[in-house]
Amino acid sequence: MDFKKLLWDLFYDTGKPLSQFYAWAHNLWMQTGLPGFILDVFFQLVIAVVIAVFIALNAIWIIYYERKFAALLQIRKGPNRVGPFGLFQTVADTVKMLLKEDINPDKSDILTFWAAPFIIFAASFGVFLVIPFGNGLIAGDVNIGMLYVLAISGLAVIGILSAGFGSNSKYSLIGGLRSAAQVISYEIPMVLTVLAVVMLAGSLKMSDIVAAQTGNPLKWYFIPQIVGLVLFLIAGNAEINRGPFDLPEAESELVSGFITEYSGMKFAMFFLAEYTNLFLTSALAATLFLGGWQGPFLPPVVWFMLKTYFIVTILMWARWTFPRIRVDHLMAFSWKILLPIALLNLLITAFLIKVI
Amino acid sequence: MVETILFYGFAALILISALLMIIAPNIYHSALFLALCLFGVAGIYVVLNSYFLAGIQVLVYIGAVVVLALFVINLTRRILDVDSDQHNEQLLPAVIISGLTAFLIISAVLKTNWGTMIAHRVAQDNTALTGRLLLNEFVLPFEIVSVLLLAALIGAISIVAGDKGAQK
Amino acid sequence: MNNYSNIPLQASNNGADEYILNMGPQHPSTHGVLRLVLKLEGETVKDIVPDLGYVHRGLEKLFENRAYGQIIPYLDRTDYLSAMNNEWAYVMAVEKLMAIEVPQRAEFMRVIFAELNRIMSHLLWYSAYGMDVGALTPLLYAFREREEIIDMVEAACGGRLTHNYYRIGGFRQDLPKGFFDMLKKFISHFNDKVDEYEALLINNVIFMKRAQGVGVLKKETAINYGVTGPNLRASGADIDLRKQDAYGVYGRLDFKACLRDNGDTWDRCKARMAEMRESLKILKQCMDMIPEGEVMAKVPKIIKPAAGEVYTRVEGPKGEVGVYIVSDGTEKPYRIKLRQPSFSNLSVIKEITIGHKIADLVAIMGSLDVIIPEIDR
Amino acid sequence: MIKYVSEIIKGIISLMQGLGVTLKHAFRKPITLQYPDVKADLPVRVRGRLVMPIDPEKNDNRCTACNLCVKACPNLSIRTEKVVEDGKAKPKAAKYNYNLATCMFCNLCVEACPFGAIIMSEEYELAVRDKSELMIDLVAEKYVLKGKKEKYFLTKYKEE
Repeated sequence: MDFKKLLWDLFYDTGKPLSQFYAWAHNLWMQTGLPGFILDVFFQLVIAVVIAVFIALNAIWIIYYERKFAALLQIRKGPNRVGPFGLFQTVADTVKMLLKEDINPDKSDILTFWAAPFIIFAASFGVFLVIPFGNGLIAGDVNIGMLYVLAISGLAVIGILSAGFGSNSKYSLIGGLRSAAQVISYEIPMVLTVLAVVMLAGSLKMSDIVAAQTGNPLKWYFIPQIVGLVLFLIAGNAEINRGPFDLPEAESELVSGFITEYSGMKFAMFFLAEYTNLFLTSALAATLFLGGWQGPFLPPVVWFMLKTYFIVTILMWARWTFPRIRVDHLMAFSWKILLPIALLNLLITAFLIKVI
Repeated sequence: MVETILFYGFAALILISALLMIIAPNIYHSALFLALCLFGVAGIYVVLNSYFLAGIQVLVYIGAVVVLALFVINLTRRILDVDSDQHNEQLLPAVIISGLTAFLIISAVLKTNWGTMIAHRVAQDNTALTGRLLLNEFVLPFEIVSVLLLAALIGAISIVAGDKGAQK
Repeated sequence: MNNYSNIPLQASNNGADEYILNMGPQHPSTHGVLRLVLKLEGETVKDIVPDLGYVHRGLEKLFENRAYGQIIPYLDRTDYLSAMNNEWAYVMAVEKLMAIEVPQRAEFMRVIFAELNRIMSHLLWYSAYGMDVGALTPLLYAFREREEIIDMVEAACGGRLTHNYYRIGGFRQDLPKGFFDMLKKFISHFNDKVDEYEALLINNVIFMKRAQGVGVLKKETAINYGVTGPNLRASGADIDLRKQDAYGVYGRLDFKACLRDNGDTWDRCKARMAEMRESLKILKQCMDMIPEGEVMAKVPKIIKPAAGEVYTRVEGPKGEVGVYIVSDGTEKPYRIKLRQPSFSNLSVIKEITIGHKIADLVAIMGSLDVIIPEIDR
Repeated sequence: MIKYVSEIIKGIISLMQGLGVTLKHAFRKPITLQYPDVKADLPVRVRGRLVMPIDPEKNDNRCTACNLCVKACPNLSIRTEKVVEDGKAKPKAAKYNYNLATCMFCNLCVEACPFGAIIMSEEYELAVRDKSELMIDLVAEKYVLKGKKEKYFLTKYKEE
């Protein structure tokens, strides 16, 4: 066994050695005579743990990154006290958050109040299943990849509504309702833009969508679908409730919207979910429009991360520049501007596919 | 083996959450349990290798229908007040209707030849097949349903708009 | 079970749509401790009652136990964003009462500091307003320029917010060395910065959509409620005390009152942006025209105005700052009444917010530029 | 239709302008001071807390406990105790109690002092853990001014 070859494979063709390893383990397991699914469950557990660790570390990094980036735009320095360049600032914040008292408001609906952060977190956690991080580095390459993403990420609405309902606070209630309305109405243009890409790729499967774009940057979908990319970024940004679409937690109007009453651990989960969603939206945009993990020279994982963080940066740039949109304009924007453009985009794409 | 375990697991989830949905004193909790129940149904679809259907189930039923229900509950919080009764007063019609429904379902269950049905389980993903069927064989029902939905949509809008006009 | 007993607001019991929301006293966008009790239907404001008095310190009563000279530092603490304008109004009143002639250099210095304060106040309004409408970055940009002004003012008087610089009869000290260099540097680049502010927030399409046609304050309503300052001028009333009263040396300076027509939120913002530019023009002229000489008139050590009463007013950044003094001939005033603009400006809120959304309420509140310690005093 | 499209385009242009402003600032230097490490260079007139510096010529403070500052203070933050030492014409302050808690840094006492005995120092980090520490006896403190403020003090505030 050539060690150098293995290393190369691990970086550039990650799926192959991993499946080889799985086959080897499976063989070994089968010799013991125990049922095979126990091994599968074990592997899935390992994958889940890996994803959970990745989410935590990534969220810590992305929060730090956002603070630094905001500081860059705002001609200040950002966190620079805890650790080198303030790198451990978020870690310290997290520790503080976890040690804080967990407050349940009086007359809150305990079941929904507790369930909400977990539903929201579970929704963003679930989407990670189908994100292709690299060549073959995808937890579950299901056939309905994109549909799965849309379906699971839509579950977060329930969490948001429950948070608004369970808190027994008017601010939370308004925030929750706003958010639900927002997520539902921006899902439509988002689905339509995704549909255009799916039509180009001819598959819902993530790996197929990536493969269809090939390693040639000129064939990536952001060229035929530049309008789609912009629409996806806008709608995606609205889906994850970040500025300028951060109405559900509009600080100056609703204090913090549906997270007003949350503290400590549960607040941390909301926070974690928010930044995970930011990463997810960017990762999806990178996968759908920027060729996913494909790219010359560098390992696929690196390419994927670079593209994702490029999109993350753009979203952050918008967040730290624009004022908040008003709630009725938000709806009007979705239905009157985004939806027609998305439909037009879809129509033109379909037409071009048939003609060319 | 695995399928069997998963099937019974999901079936138990569906039944328990359905039961909880009915007996939960809080209507919001009922809606949440409904979501859980529908999620279990989606799980059953996954066990049957019908991923597309499962995705649509989650997207439409949980992502839209249950959310709509939650939305309505949130907007009319007064039905959650302590003094408002969560139980239906129309006991007799309820018993008759649910009895009839139960009879229908049970008879359907008993009459179905389950042995042959299992053989029909789709071997793999059927997204493309569903699409092709919808736009070829079943294009007429599909279009009729869409027209129906459109009519409902326009009707809803006109009702709301009419209300506003009356207020002015 | 009604916690709003002192507030004449109640949700009607026969509809599930209306409810009462208690905005404040601790709320991010009430700019201090102001409590607004809102009657809402959905997100639409049906009725609104401001509840004042959370930072009431009884300043006017306090003044009755202070010598005339000791009152000045307290005035810094009403509208702390433009302390010099308040000081000026008061100092002018006492000077009028005692018929003190202020040296020319001091008059020009007064204009310079009043205008610097005006820019300072508008800059803080801009940054806080950015926060209100959800843009967080304008804060940092505006504070950069505000910091420059504060540094200038600090060099002159030693205080950053509570200046206590004006004295009855002139100034405590002359300008420090190098003050005009700082001022020149500031004037040279500030206009570009205002362009940046406008590009970043005021002319942004999202903001324009939120601000245009929202919270329209009609000219008549504004006058009836005693609204003054940029809020009034945005409604089209050509009232600028710097023009009308031409107090100090404003009569010798060339500037124009920044009028707008519609009186909506956006116009109020634009009026303030234009006012910053006008203030810059005034500063430029003052820098060229300021003579050398004394900064303090001959004033008796113990200030003892003759019995009588006087009312003076200046155009503060938020509107008319008036001081009414009744003197009984002793060392301490008999009564001082402060007329400060934020109170009247806030009182109009009910007229212009009903029927708008909560988000608009925040935008309108911000555009009125009220400051709570000034309301409560 | 044309209005619809032109509005969208106008909107996009205005958004781009905003993005341009922030992008431009991304390449500007931070304006912040790293406060506890780097401290701002304060102007000489800055009003920190009240101190009674030792005059190097007299090797003592200049206070005569004339109580003019006490009268000038709007908040009654100053209290003095007078003592007349044997063989000296001028009285001296035995105690000069300065209440930092009620002081509002208005500088009126400094202006009232005919001898220039008190001055507002550059200190602005005045937080203490115990309330009692806010009562300061300036005579007992033996304060020595340094730097810019010293010159300012010795020339009786005729700076520069």
